[in-house]
Amino acid sequence: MVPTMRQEATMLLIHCPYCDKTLPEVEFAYAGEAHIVRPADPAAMSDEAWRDFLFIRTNARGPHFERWRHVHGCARFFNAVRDTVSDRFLATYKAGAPKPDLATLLAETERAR
Amino acid sequence: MTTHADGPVALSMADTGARFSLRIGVTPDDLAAAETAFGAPIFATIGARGREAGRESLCLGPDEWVLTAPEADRAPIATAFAGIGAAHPHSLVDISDREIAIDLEGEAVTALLAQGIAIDLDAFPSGHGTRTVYDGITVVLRRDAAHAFRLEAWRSFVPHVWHRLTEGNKELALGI
Amino acid sequence: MTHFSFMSLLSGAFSANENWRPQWPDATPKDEYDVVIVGAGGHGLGAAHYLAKEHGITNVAVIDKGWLGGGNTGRNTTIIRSNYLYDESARLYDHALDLWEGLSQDLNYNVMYSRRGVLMLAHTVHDEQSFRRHIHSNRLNGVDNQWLSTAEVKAFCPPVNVSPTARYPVIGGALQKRAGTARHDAVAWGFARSAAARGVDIIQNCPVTAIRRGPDGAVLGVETGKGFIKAKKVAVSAAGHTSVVMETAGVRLPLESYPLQALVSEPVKPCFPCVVMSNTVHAYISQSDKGELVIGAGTDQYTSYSQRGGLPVIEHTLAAICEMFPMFRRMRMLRMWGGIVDVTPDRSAILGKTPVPGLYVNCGWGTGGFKATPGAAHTLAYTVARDEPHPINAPFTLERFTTGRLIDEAAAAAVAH
Amino acid sequence: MSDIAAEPEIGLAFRETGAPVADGAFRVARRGRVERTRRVGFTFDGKPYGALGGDTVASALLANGVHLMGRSFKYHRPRGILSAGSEDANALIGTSRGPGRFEPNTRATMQEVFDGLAAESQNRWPSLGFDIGAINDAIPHLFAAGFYYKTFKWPRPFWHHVYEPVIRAAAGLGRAPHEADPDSYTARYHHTDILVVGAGPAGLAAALAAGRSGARVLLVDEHSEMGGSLLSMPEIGIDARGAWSFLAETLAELASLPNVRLLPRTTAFGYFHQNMVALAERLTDHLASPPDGAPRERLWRVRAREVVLAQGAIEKPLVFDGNDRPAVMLASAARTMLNRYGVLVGEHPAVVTSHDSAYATAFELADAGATIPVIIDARPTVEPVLLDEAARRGIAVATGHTVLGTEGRMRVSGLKIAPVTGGTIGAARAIHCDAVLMSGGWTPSLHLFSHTKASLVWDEDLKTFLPGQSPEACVTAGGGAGHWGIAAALEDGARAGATAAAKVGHLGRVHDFSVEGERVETGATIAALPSRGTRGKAFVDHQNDVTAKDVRLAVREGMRSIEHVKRYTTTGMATDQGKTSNINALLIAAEALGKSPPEVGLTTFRPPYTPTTFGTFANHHAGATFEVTRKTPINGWAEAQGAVFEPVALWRRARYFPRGNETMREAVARECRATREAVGLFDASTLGKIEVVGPDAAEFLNRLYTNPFLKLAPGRCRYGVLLGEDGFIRDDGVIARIAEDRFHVTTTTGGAPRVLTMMEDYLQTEWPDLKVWLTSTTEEWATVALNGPLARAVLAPLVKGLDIAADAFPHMSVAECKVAGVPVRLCRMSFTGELGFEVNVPARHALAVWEAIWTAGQPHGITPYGTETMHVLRAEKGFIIVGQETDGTVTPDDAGLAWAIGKTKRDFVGMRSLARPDLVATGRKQLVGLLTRDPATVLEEGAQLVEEDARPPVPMIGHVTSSYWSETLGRSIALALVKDGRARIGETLYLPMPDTTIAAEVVAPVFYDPDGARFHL
Ligand SMILES: Cc1cc2nc3c(=O)[nH]c(=O)nc-3n(C[C@H](O)[C@H](O)[C@H](O)COP(=O)(O)OP(=O)(O)OC[C@H]3O[C@@H](n4cnc5c(N)ncnc54)[C@H](O)[C@@H]3O)c2cc1C
Ligand SMILES: NC(=O)c1ccc[n+]([C@@H]2O[C@H](COP(=O)([O-])OP(=O)(O)OC[C@H]3O[C@@H](n4cnc5c(N)ncnc54)[C@H](O)[C@@H]3O)[C@@H](O)[C@H]2O)c1
Ligand SMILES: Cc1cc2nc3c(=O)[nH]c(=O)nc-3n(C[C@H](O)[C@H](O)[C@H](O)COP(=O)(O)O)c2cc1C
Ligand SMILES: [Zn+2]
Repeated sequence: MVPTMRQEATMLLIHCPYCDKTLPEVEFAYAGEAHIVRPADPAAMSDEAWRDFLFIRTNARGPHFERWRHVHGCARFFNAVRDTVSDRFLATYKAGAPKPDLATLLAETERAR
Repeated sequence: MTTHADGPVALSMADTGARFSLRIGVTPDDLAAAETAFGAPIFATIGARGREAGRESLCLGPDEWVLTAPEADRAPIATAFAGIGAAHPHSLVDISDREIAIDLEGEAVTALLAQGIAIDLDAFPSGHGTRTVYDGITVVLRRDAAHAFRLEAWRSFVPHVWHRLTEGNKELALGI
Repeated sequence: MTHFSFMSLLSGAFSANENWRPQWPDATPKDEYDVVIVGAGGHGLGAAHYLAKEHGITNVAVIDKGWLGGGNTGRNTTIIRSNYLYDESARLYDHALDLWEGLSQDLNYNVMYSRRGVLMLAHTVHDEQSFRRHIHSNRLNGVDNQWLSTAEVKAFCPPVNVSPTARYPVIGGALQKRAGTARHDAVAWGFARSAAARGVDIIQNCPVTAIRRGPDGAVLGVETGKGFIKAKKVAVSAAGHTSVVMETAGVRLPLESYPLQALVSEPVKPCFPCVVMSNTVHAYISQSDKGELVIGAGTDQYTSYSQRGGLPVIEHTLAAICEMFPMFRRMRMLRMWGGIVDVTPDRSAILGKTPVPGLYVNCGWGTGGFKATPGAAHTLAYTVARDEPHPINAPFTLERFTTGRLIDEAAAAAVAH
Repeated sequence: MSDIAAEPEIGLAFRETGAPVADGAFRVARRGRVERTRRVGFTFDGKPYGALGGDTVASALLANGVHLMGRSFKYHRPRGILSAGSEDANALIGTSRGPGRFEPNTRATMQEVFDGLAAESQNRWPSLGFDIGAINDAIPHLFAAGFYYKTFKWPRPFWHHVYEPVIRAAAGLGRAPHEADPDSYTARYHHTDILVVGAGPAGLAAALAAGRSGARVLLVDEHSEMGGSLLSMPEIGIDARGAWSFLAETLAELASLPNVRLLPRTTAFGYFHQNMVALAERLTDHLASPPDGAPRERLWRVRAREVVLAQGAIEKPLVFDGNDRPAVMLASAARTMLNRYGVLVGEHPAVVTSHDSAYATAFELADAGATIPVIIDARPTVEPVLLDEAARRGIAVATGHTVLGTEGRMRVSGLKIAPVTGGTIGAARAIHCDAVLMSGGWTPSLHLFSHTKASLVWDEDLKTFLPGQSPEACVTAGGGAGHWGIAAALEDGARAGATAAAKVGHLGRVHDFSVEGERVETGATIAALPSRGTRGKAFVDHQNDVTAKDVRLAVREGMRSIEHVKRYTTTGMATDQGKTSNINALLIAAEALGKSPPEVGLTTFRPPYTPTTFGTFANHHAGATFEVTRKTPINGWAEAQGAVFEPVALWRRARYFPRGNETMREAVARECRATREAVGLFDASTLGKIEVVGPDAAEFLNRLYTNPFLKLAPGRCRYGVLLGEDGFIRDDGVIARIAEDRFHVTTTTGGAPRVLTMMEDYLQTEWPDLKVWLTSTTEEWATVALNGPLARAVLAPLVKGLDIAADAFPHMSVAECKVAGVPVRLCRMSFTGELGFEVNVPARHALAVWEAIWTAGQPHGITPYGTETMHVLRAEKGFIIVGQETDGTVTPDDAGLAWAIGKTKRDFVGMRSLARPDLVATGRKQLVGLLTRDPATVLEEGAQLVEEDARPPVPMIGHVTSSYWSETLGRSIALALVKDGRARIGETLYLPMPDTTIAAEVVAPVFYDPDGARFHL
């Protein structure tokens, strides 16, 4: 969506749910907030509702549901939960899989520490 | 065939035969049909390679394989896949000319590749393959033996990759 | 307030600098203010200054979760220019530029506005077309901007590599002579000192945790780390954190927060006469008055509130710098850091009223809001004081994302910052 | 050695300039690790000096009695070394080794001497000994922290013309290099189980424990030699042998382990996410003649499963008036000079301390022949053993004393000290000395640890910060964790190494070291030594000339956050990033604020640990490999024909093919003529190509593009417009239906990756149910475009398996056939308005087919043309170029492409946005043609249009997107986006230029062959 901003990577390790491997971020591309479904009938939508679909984003400070693509690997888009304060991934899961429950996820991450 | 030996790693531009990109659903049925059409095993595990009679499949993604075969097999393979198309929808695209392969061999090969590849090559088993990045460029990497790799990149990126590899090889030769 | 001048410095020197007073007192929050401004960056502090100075509204608090000026104001590469394409943007940034030029005197604080010229390099035919479009538009808007040939580029900024065999040869450039840089910290401090002297409370280390609204939907005040503070009007100027603050008022914004990194070299004697930006090669550079080369990168690829920064962005940026200035390869990086910038879909700011009565917002400056600081602050103060748009900030509404009346400088120009 | 002069160069006889001279007079026999038999010559400020192998510039100069090495930043005060390591704040020099190889601000304490090295002092004019800038030093109160914010505001123009240039010229340290750097830099990725940073006792023990366990270990140290503090402590015994034997054996063992790698001269400079640690290895800066082609530095991007940070501790200076004169240095620096380099830093060094560790230095220097006039200890009482040992050596110890000031200009010559009782300063007395060794205790080195956003914990006993929690898998060991002393460091390091090994699945065993000759050392932490009066300067940050008073002034002026104090005073912002000063600044600020140090806290640590060259970051990405240059298979041919190229995205494309001395305009005119009248040959290989295959291929394209695709018949092509979901044009291209389930989609050159990504995104996330797959074939096919009335005549003889006659193979057809014996995908289409064919050839055969067509075209006057001619020809036809006529704010209707929107479509990407209020409002800019009143005037692209001929500021109603000399029409033409443009056709508009105003008539955007008859020839 933002062709003029150079998109650069830090050096996270990301688990690809398709490859089932944890790999360096250089193989991946960020793809924006997850679980924003394109409306089935855009024509029926109000200008406001369409604006929300186009532009309004959660921009969460903390766990963020977002999409990534293993663009230089298996090429699949997948979903992730990443804490935008620490940049740590709490989970990655296949596209189409249900949104994981955040409370459960956080508890699991806490336990894993 | 271009070869280069300014350093500890032997580099050569490999002869390219036929190469296809195969995309097909992952039902056992579809895969079995594809295997029959291709005439070599097609595994559903990303990174796995199936080989038989000079033909090889490498699984790059959940529904993606790159198939390689001798040049002479190009047309027969295309025909065989055309035959299963109606029952097993798929995409077979000839990409024989899209990529150029570079073979690398020598004890220092992982050191050379590590100048541009971010993954842990020590942890990359022989007999596997993967798509990854070399110096920002998408490549397909195969390991054939402890000290032998093949790297494929899109045609127009190859001069850059080749240049980097030959320069890197010279650097390794200096031993610093 | 002590008037700052050479004489005050002299008298300070005679007292061995024992007689200086705090530039802004440490305020304890009152129960209620006419206006609460969230975020003590240049924009928030500036709005307080203009509210007090031009609208006589002094019962104002500026509240920051950390130390004033510690946000993007304190971590940006300080490029100031106004040669934007669209009429709306050109008017806003040029208004700011007018204010920049007299800011040291207005604030009685030397913000070191350095009118050294901003030179944007063109490397492709497309760059040239786009730059010329800007130049013509700027001229007709009364904004200075001129085309330089490759030889003129070299003459204006001798370190530039103009070799025709470069990977991206320089084919010319657009120069805004009136543009330049300013001392980032001094901007925050100067506004803070001036606002405080006029009675504004500056409350640091006090996070605003929520905006409270009444049953009629209008703003009641803010919840903070130091308790509830009543306010008739609340203006949010929290840059990268704006969505988080506005969400508490039930206002969702078209914003995404990205890290943006910058770095400085070791200080050296003057070697770089202006600001150079290259969008094709992706880097921008100037030399500060202390001697460091100040270098900026592009945004990181994913949203984040971590200011930690990463290596690949810096590698790329410095490769670009070394490509444009091959003599700098032996220079050394002294420090790198990041800031969190809030980016709108059209990369232009949102400035003015919100659907919530009494709530105002100033955000979405993305990678380029430092240059707007006095202009944005000045017009925001107007809007807050009168509850109506200023003619200059009027186009920068939230509604444009509904109607599609976007002000897409980035798409039009392929130039950020 | 007799009396030591205050001036630097003592009577050294040297031979002719440039030749190595004898090593200096201050070299002590049988001390140090320098190579006694390897003599090395270098110059400093043009004077030749002798040195020994293993010397640094600092140790070599000191060996020659030279203490004055530089000038400070603000006050231009004379300075010598402060420390012996990378944290040194004072002795910054310029070094050079030939053209283009100059660099500023190098630490003399880290730069190894080699034959031919030329070093120079910095920030002084005209000379190091006599520096005009030192005038600042005389009026310090005027130049107190933040002074420039308060003045230089009037008269207004003076700022720009007078004040600012003066301030700038005064600032900066060394001079910047001004020639291109001829060296190369390299980089690599590295994966390891355990990375150990620092090869002092802690790091060595850690590496040993981990290495013996079999784990992959990488041990790095920034010094040329590994050993850390062991290099300065030969007297210690470890495991029943001398420290240096232990070191040699340990290094030998580590080197012998195949799973262990040692990197000296390598600085870990940044600790990034998930244990990615960046290292800078200096490969050749210490060599007199580096091997040909050897890179200068290497960036290592190390990914470690566990990291052991064994960076040690940095000694803290004491803050007292005049604590910056040359030869006032950290006690540990003197100890290192003596033990590592065999150099005595003074004959009469006085010691000022609040920590026991300085005593060891005093004793060792005394044992090496120096006379210690006094040890001044700020503490009221000291361990009796230390007093006894001092007494045994005849050294007086003045406990409970402070230093009121120092004497000497170019080198310290004396101290004024006084007793302090109950906070009261007693009578002063003078001490003569030729060096001052100070120690305020030790600060754990927690920089890298802090890069991880880790927490630090204040230790009230040690009065220092210790490592707390880190989000990364790392542990700090040794001095960095507050374990002072060799025994403690070894033990802690071994434990850390073994634990790290265990974490990565190896059995790490802890070795118990036995250490002899070490005493327990303690100390007191003092913010600044008690002082009297206000005249002197007690430096906190030596490099940025920040004094204790500056810090207090900042607090007085309301800078209550340590971050404000830092920025207002610039303390900690110099090239050493406050390694020796941050903690003192904090202590002084805390005192002034009446807060405890942890309440105030430290400023943020940021990479790099020490300044790191731009070259290291840029590494391979320089010159030809700065960024990939993509070339088509025809590139070489075009080059041979003398084509002029232009960069387009990563590609380079032939722009035009000049003949002889033709200008671009002449060449383009000729190419245009040839194409319109005969036949032109164009390399369109860079166009993006995507093969869309599967039973739902048509449905997929129908959803994406504005145009209808369901009914496009196999063998036919259609122009397609792709929008973003916001309704603005993103890309366009011709889409050919090869078969029922197979499309050949083309995109713009620059848009290719973006379009494929967008397609994959919709396919994978929105419509995963569609049975269709995408494959990029951009590089599978090279595309040879043949345009012009004679195109068929050229091509037909080469074609096999297809009738390309006008009716048999009409405009917008596609078919597979053979051209010149090569199987190709042949399209009949045209971007020029002429009869056109695009031959898609498998890339390996591209050049052969190109040449075959070239040869076949000779009798027909075939002419190669480039992108510029292509642009002109398409503009004559009013075809848009995405990115030129569009800019991300243009809808299909704006661009005159409303016809390309499928009228019956319910939805496609971006359709809903087209109905937004502003997109249907009047007054939008629409694509039109412009004809200048004077046909010879070619408008400037980007020129703005106004309604009336008036002076600026004037409202603008549009701009010129494309403008050319049309050879075909014998006049200029232009395309423009103009408000309500289509309704203005026939109107005259104006283009105000700087010197004139140009009038132009608005016309329809198609200038040539509006009916398209020539397509169908
Ligand atoms: C690396 C970098 C380089 C840049 N380069 C340039 C450039 O060259 N030119 C240019 O024009 N612009 C540049 N910018 C952009 C520019 O810095 C910003 O647009 C501008 O400084 C924003 O000012 P501000 O006052 O709005 O925000 P800030 O200075 O960020 O102030 C916002 C304040 O809000 C506070 N805050 C946030 N949340 C809360 C809360 N809940 N409660 C209380 N307080 C809160 C923050 O602590 C902060 O102090 C750059 C930015 C970065 C990061
Ligand atoms: N005498 C005292 O009371 C006292 C107090 C504090 C510390 N110490 C000293 O501290 C030592 C503790 O040993 P240790 O092993 O922890 O420290 P050390 O100082 O012996 O070794 C640390 C090593 O780390 C290297 N290093 C630091 N940062 C680096 C980086 N970023 N990249 C690469 N290398 C880097 C240094 O060059 C040094 O060689 C003891 O030997 C002791 O002498 C003594
Ligand atoms: C224009 C500019 C110049 C700077 N110059 C220096 C400098 O000379 N030395 C330094 O240590 N930091 C310098 N910094 C960086 C700051 O120290 C600091 O990193 C930055 O303000 C971000 O804050 P943080 O690192 O504390 O998060 C500079 C920052 C800016 C914006
Ligand atoms: Zn994957």
